[in-house]
Amino acid sequence: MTESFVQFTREDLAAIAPETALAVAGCVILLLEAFAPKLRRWFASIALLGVAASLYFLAHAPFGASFGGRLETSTLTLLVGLFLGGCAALAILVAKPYLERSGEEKGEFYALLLWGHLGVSLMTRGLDLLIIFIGLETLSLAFYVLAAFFRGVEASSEAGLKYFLTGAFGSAFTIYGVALLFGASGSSRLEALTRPGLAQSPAVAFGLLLLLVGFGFKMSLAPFHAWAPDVYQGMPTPAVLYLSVAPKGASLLVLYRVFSAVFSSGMPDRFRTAIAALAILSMTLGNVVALAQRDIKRLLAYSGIAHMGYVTIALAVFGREALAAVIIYFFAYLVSNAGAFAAVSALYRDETKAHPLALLAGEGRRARFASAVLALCFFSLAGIPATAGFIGKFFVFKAALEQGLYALALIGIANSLVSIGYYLKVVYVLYMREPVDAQGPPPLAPADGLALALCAIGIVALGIFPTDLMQVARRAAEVLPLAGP
Amino acid sequence: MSAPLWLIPVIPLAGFVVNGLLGTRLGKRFVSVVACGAAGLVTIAAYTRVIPFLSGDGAPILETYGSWISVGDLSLDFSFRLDPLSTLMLAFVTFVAFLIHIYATGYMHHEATDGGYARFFAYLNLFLFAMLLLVLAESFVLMFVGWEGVGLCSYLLVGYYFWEGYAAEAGRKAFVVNRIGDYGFLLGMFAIFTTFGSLNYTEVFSKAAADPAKFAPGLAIICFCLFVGAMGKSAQVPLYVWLPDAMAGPTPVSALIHAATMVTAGVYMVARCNVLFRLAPEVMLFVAAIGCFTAIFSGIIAVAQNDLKKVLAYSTISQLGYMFLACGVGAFTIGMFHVMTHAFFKACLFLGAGSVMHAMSGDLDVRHMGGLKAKLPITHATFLIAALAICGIPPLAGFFSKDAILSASFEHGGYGRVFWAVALFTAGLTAFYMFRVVSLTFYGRFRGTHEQEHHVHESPTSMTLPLIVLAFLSIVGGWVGLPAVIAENGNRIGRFLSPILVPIAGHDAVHEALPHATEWLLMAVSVAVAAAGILLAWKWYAKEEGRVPARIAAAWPGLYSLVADKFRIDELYDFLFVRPFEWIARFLWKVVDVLIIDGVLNAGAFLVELTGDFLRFLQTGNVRNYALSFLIGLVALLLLVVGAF
Amino acid sequence: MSAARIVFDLAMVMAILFSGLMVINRNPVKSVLALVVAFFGLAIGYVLLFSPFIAVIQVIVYAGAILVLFLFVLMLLNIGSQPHERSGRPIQTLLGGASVVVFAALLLGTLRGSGSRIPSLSPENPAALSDAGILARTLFSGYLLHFEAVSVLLLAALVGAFVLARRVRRA
Amino acid sequence: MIGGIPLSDVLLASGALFCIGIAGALLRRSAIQIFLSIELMMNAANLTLLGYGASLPSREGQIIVFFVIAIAAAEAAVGLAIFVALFRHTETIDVNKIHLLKW
Amino acid sequence: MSDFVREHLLSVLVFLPTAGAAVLLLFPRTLEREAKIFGLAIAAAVAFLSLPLWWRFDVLQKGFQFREQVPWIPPLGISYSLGLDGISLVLVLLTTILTPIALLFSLSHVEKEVRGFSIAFLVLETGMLGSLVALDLALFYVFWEVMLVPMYFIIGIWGGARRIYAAMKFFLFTMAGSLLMFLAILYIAIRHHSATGAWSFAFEDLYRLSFSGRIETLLFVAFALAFAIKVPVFPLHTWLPDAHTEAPTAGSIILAGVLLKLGVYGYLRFALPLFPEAAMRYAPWLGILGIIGVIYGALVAYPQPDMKRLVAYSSVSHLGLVVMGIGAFTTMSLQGSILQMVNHGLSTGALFLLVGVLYERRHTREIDAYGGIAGIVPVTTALFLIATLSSIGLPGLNGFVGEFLILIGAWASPHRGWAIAAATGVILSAVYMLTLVMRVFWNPLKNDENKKLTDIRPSELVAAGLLIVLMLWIGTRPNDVLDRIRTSVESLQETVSTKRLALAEKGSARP
Repeated sequence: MTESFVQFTREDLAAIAPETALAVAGCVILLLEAFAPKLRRWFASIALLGVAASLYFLAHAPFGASFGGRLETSTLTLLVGLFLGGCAALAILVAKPYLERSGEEKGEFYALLLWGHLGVSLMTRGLDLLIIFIGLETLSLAFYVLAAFFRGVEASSEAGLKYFLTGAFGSAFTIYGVALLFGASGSSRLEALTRPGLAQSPAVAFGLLLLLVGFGFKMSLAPFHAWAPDVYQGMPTPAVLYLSVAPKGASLLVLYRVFSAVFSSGMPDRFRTAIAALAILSMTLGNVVALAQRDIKRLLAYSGIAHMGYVTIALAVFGREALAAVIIYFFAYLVSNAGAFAAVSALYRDETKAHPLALLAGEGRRARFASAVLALCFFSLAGIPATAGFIGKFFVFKAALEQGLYALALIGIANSLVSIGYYLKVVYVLYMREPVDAQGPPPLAPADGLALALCAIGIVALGIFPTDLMQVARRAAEVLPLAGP
Repeated sequence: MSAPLWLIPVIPLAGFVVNGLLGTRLGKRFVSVVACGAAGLVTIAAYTRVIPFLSGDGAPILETYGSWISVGDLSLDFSFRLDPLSTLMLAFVTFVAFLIHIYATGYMHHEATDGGYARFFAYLNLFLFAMLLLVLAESFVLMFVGWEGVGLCSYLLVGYYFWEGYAAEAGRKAFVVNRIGDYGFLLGMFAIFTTFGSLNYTEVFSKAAADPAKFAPGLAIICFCLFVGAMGKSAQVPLYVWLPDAMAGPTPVSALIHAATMVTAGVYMVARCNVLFRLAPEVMLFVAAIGCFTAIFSGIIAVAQNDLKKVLAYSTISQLGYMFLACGVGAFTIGMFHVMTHAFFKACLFLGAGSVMHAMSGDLDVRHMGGLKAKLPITHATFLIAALAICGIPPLAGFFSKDAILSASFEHGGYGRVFWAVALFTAGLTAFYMFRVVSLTFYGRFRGTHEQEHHVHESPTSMTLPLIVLAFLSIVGGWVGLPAVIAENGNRIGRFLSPILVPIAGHDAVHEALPHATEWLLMAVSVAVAAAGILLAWKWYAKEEGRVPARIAAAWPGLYSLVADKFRIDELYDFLFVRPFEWIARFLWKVVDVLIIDGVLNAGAFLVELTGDFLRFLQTGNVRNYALSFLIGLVALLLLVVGAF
Repeated sequence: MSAARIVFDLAMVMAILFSGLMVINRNPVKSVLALVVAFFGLAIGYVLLFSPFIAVIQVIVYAGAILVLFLFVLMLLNIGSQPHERSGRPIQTLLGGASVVVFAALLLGTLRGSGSRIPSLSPENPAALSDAGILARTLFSGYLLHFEAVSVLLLAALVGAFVLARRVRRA
Repeated sequence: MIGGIPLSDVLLASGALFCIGIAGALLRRSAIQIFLSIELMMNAANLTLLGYGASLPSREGQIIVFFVIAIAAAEAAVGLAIFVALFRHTETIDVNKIHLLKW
Repeated sequence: MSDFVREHLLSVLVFLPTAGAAVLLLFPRTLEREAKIFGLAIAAAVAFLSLPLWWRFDVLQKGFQFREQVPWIPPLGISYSLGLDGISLVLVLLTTILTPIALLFSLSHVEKEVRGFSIAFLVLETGMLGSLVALDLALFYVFWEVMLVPMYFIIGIWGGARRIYAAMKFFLFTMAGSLLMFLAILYIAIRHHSATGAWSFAFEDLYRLSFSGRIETLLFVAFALAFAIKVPVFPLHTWLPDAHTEAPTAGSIILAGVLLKLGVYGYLRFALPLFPEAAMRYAPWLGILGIIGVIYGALVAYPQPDMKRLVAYSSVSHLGLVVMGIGAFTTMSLQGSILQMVNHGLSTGALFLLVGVLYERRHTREIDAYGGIAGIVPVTTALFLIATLSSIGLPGLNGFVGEFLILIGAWASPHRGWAIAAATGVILSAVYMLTLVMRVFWNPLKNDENKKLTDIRPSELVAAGLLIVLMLWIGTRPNDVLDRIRTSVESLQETVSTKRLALAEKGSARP
C-alpha cells in the first residue's frame, strides 16, 4: 500500500462532485440563515439548485469506481441518483409552502434535508460497507433532527425521540454486522465479500442478517417497521415525503449490492425463505392494519410498509430482471407516494396537529386539484392499471412468477385486494362525504401545485409509457453481478 | 283479384298502429272507423282468398316472404300457408271478428275516455293480427308468434279495466297459465326440430307421414308437449282456471277471444298436427280423456253459477272439451266443424249476454233478472236460438257438430263408448244449465231493483245486428256437415277438410261406418237427452222459480257449495303452487342471498377489518416494545437461517 | 496461557461486569459512571489488540467527552433515580429477556465457531499495526472519502443539535 | 511483545457486551439509559472490529472504529439534544410515559 | 369521413370519449348544462362514427377486421392492437348506442357535479369500448380495470342511499376476480416467452400455447372467475343487486346494458380459445350454474319490494340463460347467447330507464308506493309494457329470438335437460315481470301523490323510443345481427375443436 499523504485524482473529484454540491448548497443556506435571514424565501430555490447541480455532476461524472474502488458511478447510480434527486426536489417544493404556513421556515430544514440526501446518495454509490454505513448515519442524524424539527410541538419531539432511539438501536446492529463481515472478508469493501466460500460461513450469514434487519429497519419492513407510523405522524410532512421514499429505495439497493456480492452464485434457499417471510409479513400486516387507521399519515405509513413488502418480493427473487423491477417499482412508488404526501401537506391547514381522515370529508369539491391528485395517487398505490403503481406491481409479480414464486405472487395479489379497501376509503371520504371542516383546506400554493402536477404527470406517463424507464432500468440492473430473471 | 296472404294479417296490424299511436287524439268516431274498417277490409281480403280456395282442389298454397331467423341448420321463413284448415279458420275468424268489432262500437260507446276506447280497439285489431298470423303460419315458430300474440292480447283485454284489482289479477293469471302451456309447446318445438331437423309444417308432416316407423317412438313426447300447449290455450283441465276469470274483460272480448277464436287455437293446432298425433295413439287417448273430463267437469260447475258470463265461460270450456274429445278419437275434421259452429252460437250467446248486461247496467247476476223477454225481444230471440243450437237441437248448427262428435266417439270403440256416455250426459247437462240461465234471464218475473227495471232497454242496432247475423249462422252453420244418414255426401265440410288428414304409410285412416240404424238411434238418444235437460230446466226455473233446486241445495249443502265454488280448484292451486312459490322465493332471497352469500362475504371483510383493529393496538407507542419486536424479528430470522448451520 | 491473555480477559471481565452494573442500575448517573469504568476496561483491551491510538480516543472521546456530555445533560434535566415503581411491563420484560437469551446463544455460538476457524493471532509485525503515524497516513490516503463524509455528518449533527437545543420561542 | 490472545476471547467478550447492551436497551425505561446501552452495543462492535483487525492483521479495523467513534459522538450530541427538546414538553424521559403517538 | 378516421376508426371510437372528457375538464364549473350537452354530443358523435362499422363489416371474413397495431411496450411484446369480429361488433354498437341514451336521459336528471358526471361516463365508455376491441391481453386488462374507476365514482357520488357500500362492493368484487386473471395473464406470457423465447401478450400468439391439464385448469379458473363475477354467475352475483339499485339510472343502464356483457365477452374471446380443454371440461358446470342463475334469479326477483332490485335480479336470470347457452356450446346456443346479450342490454336498459322516469318524479323505488298509475302516465306505461314483453321474450320482440335460439341450441346439445330446466324461465319471468307491471301500473290508484305524476318527457321519450325501435327491429329482422356474428361463432367453435384435437394428439403421443 503506497503511503504518501492526502492523495486523490481529478476523477475522484468529479465523482464526488454531486455530493459536494449538496454539501455546499447546505452550507450556503446555513450561512445565509445566519447572516442574511432576509433571503429566506430564496432558500428553497437554492436547495433545488443544489439538487439540480448534484444531478448535473452525477450525469457528467466518469463511469467506473473512484476513490480506490470505494465509490461507484454507473448507469445504476445515475438512475438511482435521478430517483433520489427527484424525491429530494419534491420534498423541497412541498417544504417551502409547508414551512411558510407553519411559520417555521428555517434554513436548517433545507440544509439538513440536503445533507440527509447526501447521505442517501452515498449509500447508493458506496462500494464499501463503511462508506455505506457513514451514508446511512448521515441520513439518520439529519432526519432524527428533522423529525423533531417542530420543537414547539410535543408530537414532533416525541417522533424525534422514537426515531432516534430505534434508529440508533438499528444502526448498532448494522455496524455489528459490518464488523462480522469485515472479520470474515478481511476488508470493508464489497468486492472482498465475493471471495468464494464466504457464503457458507455462519458468521457471514449472521452478518448479512444483521445488515438485512438494519436496512430492513430503514425500509420499515415488518417487523422492523414499528417506528414508521409514529414518526410519520409526528414528523413534518415534507421530511416524511423524503423519508418514506428515498431511504427505502437506497436501503433495498444496498441489500441488493451486498447480497449480489456474497451470493454471486445465486441466493441460498434459507435466505430466500427468510426474505420471503419478511415480504409476506410486511404486506399482510401493513395492509390489514392500514384498514384500521384514522390518521392519513399513519395510513400512508402502513401502506408504505405494505409496499415495501411487495418490493421485497423482488429481493427474494434476486435476479437481474428483479432488480430492474425494483428500480421501476421505486420510481412508481416515488411519484405515487410523494404525490400522496404532497397532497396531504396541501390539504391540511394546521400542520402542528394530527391529520385525521375525517377532516378530508368533501374536500373533493373544495380543493379539487389536490384531492384529484390524492385520489390518483391512491389508485396508483392500489395498482389500478394505466397508473405507475400498476406498472411497478406488474414487473415485480412478473419477476416472482418467472422465478416460480407463485405463493408469494398469490399472497401479494390477495394483499393488493385488501389494500384497495383503505385506498378507496380515502377516495370516498374525499368525494362522497359532505364537508365537516368549516375552515376548509388552505389555498393551493404554487409550489404545491407544481409538485402535485409533476407527480400526477409522472403517474400517468409512467403508467402508460413505461418502456423507456424499463429499458434503462434493465441496463442499470446489469451493473450488479446477477444471474437469473 | 286476390290479396297476397301477408296482407291479411298486416291490415289489422296497421289498424293497431294507427289507433295505438293516434287514437287518443283523434276521438271515438275515428277510432271506430279505423278499427272496423280494418276488420272489414281484412274480411274482404280473406274472402278473396277463401272463395277461390273452396272451389279449388284443397292443395295447400305456400307463400314465402324472406327469411326470419336462420342459424346453423335452423332456418325459419316468413311463410304462410293456405290449406283447408287455415281457410276454414280464416273464413269464420275474420267474419266473426268483424261482427264483434261492429258490436263493440255500440257496447263500448259509454267508455269514459277516448284513450280507453282507442286502447280497446287497438288491442282488438292487434288480436286479429295475431290470430291470423297463428292461422296462416307455415312453421311452428311463426305460429307460436301468433300463439303468444293472442295470449298477449287476451292479457291486455282481460286487464282492460286495469284499475279494478280483480281484472288486473285475471289478466296476469291468464298470461301466466298460458305461459305454462307455452312452456310445453316450446319443448315440443325443440323436440320436433331435433327429430325432424325442421320446424316447417310441410317438411315435418311429410317426413312423419313418409316414415312413421322411424319417428313414431319420439312422437309421444312431442305430441304430449304440444298438447300441454293446447291445454293452456284452450283452457283444458288442469290449465282451464284462467278462462272463467278472463270474463273480467269487456264482453265483446269474451265473445271474440274467449269463446269464438283464440281458445280454439289449441284445437286448431292439434288438428294441424294430426299426422303426429295419429302416430301417437297413447297421446290421442290422453287428449280424448282430458277433453271428455273437461267437458263434464266444467259442465257440472256451470250448473251452479249465477253469473251469466261465468256460465257461458264454463260452457265454453266444456265445448272445447268436446272438440278435443273429437280430436282424441281421431275425428279431427269433426272437431274443427264443432270449432266453427261453436264460434257462431257461443259468440252469439256472449254478445247476447253483453246486450243483457248492457240493459241491466252492468249486472250479470241471473238472480236479479227475469222476464226480460218482453223488454229485449231481439236479444231474447237470438239468445234462445243460440242456446238451442248449443244444446244440439236439430236442425240447428250445434246439433250436427255435437252429434258427429258423439257418434265418432261411439264408433271409436275401446274407451270410445265410455267417452260417448260421458259426452252424452254432458250434452244433457249443457241443455240443463243453458236453459236454466235462459229461463232465469228471460222468463218469470223481474227480480232486480227498480232502477234496473226502469233502465232496461233493447240495445242499439250496432249491437243487435251482429246478434241477428250470428243467430242466423247458428241455425244454418251446421248444414255444411250433414251426416251421411240424412244426406249422402251431405258432409261437405268433412270432405273439404279431408286433405289435412295426410295419409300415413301403413295406417288406414278410414274406419268402418256404423249401421244406419245405430246412427239414427244415437241421434235420437242425444236429442232426447238434450230435450230432457231443456224441459227439466224450464220446469224448475221458468215455472217453479227454482224451488226444487233450492231444496236440493239445502239437502246437500256441502255438495252444492263445492260445485258453486267451482270445486275450489283455485284455492287448491293457490295452496299447492302459489304459496310454496312465494315462500321459496322469499326464502332464497332472505336466507340464501342475504344471509348466506352476502353474510359470508361481509363476514370475511369484517373479519379482516377486525384483525386490523386488533393488530393496530400492537402499536403501543412505547419504544421499548418497538425494539422488542425488532429483536424478536431478528431472532426469528437467525433461527431460520443461522440456526440451520 | 500468555500474560497478555490474562490481562485481556481480566479487562473484559471488568468491562462486562460494569456494563452489567450499568444496565441493572436504576440511577442513570450511576450507570453512566459504571459505563465509564467499562470503557476503561475496553480501552485496556484495545491496547492489547495493538490499537493504542483507538484506546486513547476511547478514553478521551468516549469516556471523556461523550459520557461527560451524558452526565451534563442528566444534571441539566436533573433526572435523579426514578422512584421505585415497578416497570409494569411483565410481557416486555419476559419476552425481552427470553429473546435476548436466545440471541446471545446464537451469537456466541456463531462467534465461537468462527473463532475456531480463524487461528489465534501471532502478528508478524505488530509495530506497523499499532503505529499511529501510518494509521493517519492510511486514513488520509485510502479513506479520504470517508473522512469527508464524516465531516459532513459531524456538521449535520452539530447543526442539528444546535437547532434542537435552541430555546423555543413560544408564541 | 504481547500476543497470543485467542480471537474467540475477544469475540465472546464483544458478544457478551453486545447482548448486555441489547438487554439494557430493552429493559431500561429511561431514554438516557437506553441510549447508554446502545453506546455499549457500538463499543462491542468496535471490540469485534479491533479483534478481527489484529488477527487478520489489518489496519482497516482500527480505521473503521475510528469512524464509528466519531459517528457515536455525533449521535450522542443529536440524541441528547432531542432528549432535552422532548423533556421541555413532557418533563420526563421515561419512555413508558411517552406515547402520545400510537395505534 | 376523413382518411385518418377511416384508417383508425376503432382508435377514434375508443379515445374520442376520453378526449371529450379532457376537454370537459377545462369547462368552467358554471357551465353545467353545457357540460351535460357536450358530454352527450361526444357520446352521440361516437355512436354516429360507430355506424360505419356496421355497414363496412365484412360478414364472411374470418378473424378480426378494422385491425390496428402499434407496438406499445416492445421489450415485453405488448402492443396496442385493436380489432373487431362479429361478437365484439354487436357489443361495441350496443355500447355506443346505450351511452348516449343514458346521457340523454340524465340531461334532465343529474344536478350535482354535472361536469364530473359527464367525464365519468365518457371515460367509462373508453374503458368499455377498449376492452371490447383490445386484442392484446395486457391492453385488454388495462381497459378492463379502467372501467371500474368511473363506475365506482358514478355509483358512489350520484347513487342512492347505500351508494358507498354498493360502490365498494362493486369495486372489490370485480377486482378480486380480475387480480387472479392478472396473474394468469402474466403466467401465460411468461410461458410464451420460455416456449418461444419471445415476449408477447398478443391474443393470437398466446392462444397457440397449450398447457398441461392441471395448469390449464388453474389458469382457466383464474380467467373464468374474473368473468363470472362480472357476468355475474350465481353465487357471485350479490354485488349486482346493490350496484344496480344504488347506481343512478344512467349508471344502471350502462351496468346492465354493457358491463355485464363484458364478462361473457371476455369468456368467449379469451377463456375459451386459450384453455379449450378445461373450458370444455367445465362447460357442464358453467351450464348448470347458468341454469341455477336463471331460476334463482327469477325466484328472488319475485318478492323484491324495490323496482330496480327486481330488475337487477331479472338480469341475473337473463344472463344465467346466456351463460347456459355458452355452456351448451352449439352454434345455435352460442349465437343465441350473443344475440341475447344485446337483447338484454336493450330490454333491461329500457326497464331501468323507465323505472328511472318514475323515480325521478316520485323519488322512491318502492313498488308499493305506486299502483294504478297506468291511467296517469299512459305513455310510460305503454313503453314499460313493451320493454317488459321484450324482457320476458314475447315472440315478435327481440327477447324471444335469443331465448329461443339458446334453448333450442341447448336442447340440440348433449345436455337436453338444460333446455327443459332453463325453459322454466319462460314461465317465471312472466310471473315476476307481470306482477311488477300489475303492482306498479295496474290495480286501484290508492296513493294520491301518484295523481300528480307527469308523463314522460320528450328527452326521455326519445331515449326510450330508440330502444323500443331496436327491440322491434331485432325481433323482426334478427338475421341482420345473426349474419354478423355467424362467422365469428363458427370460427370460434372450430378454433376450440382444432386446438382440442391437437391437445388430444399430443396427449396420446406423450405416454
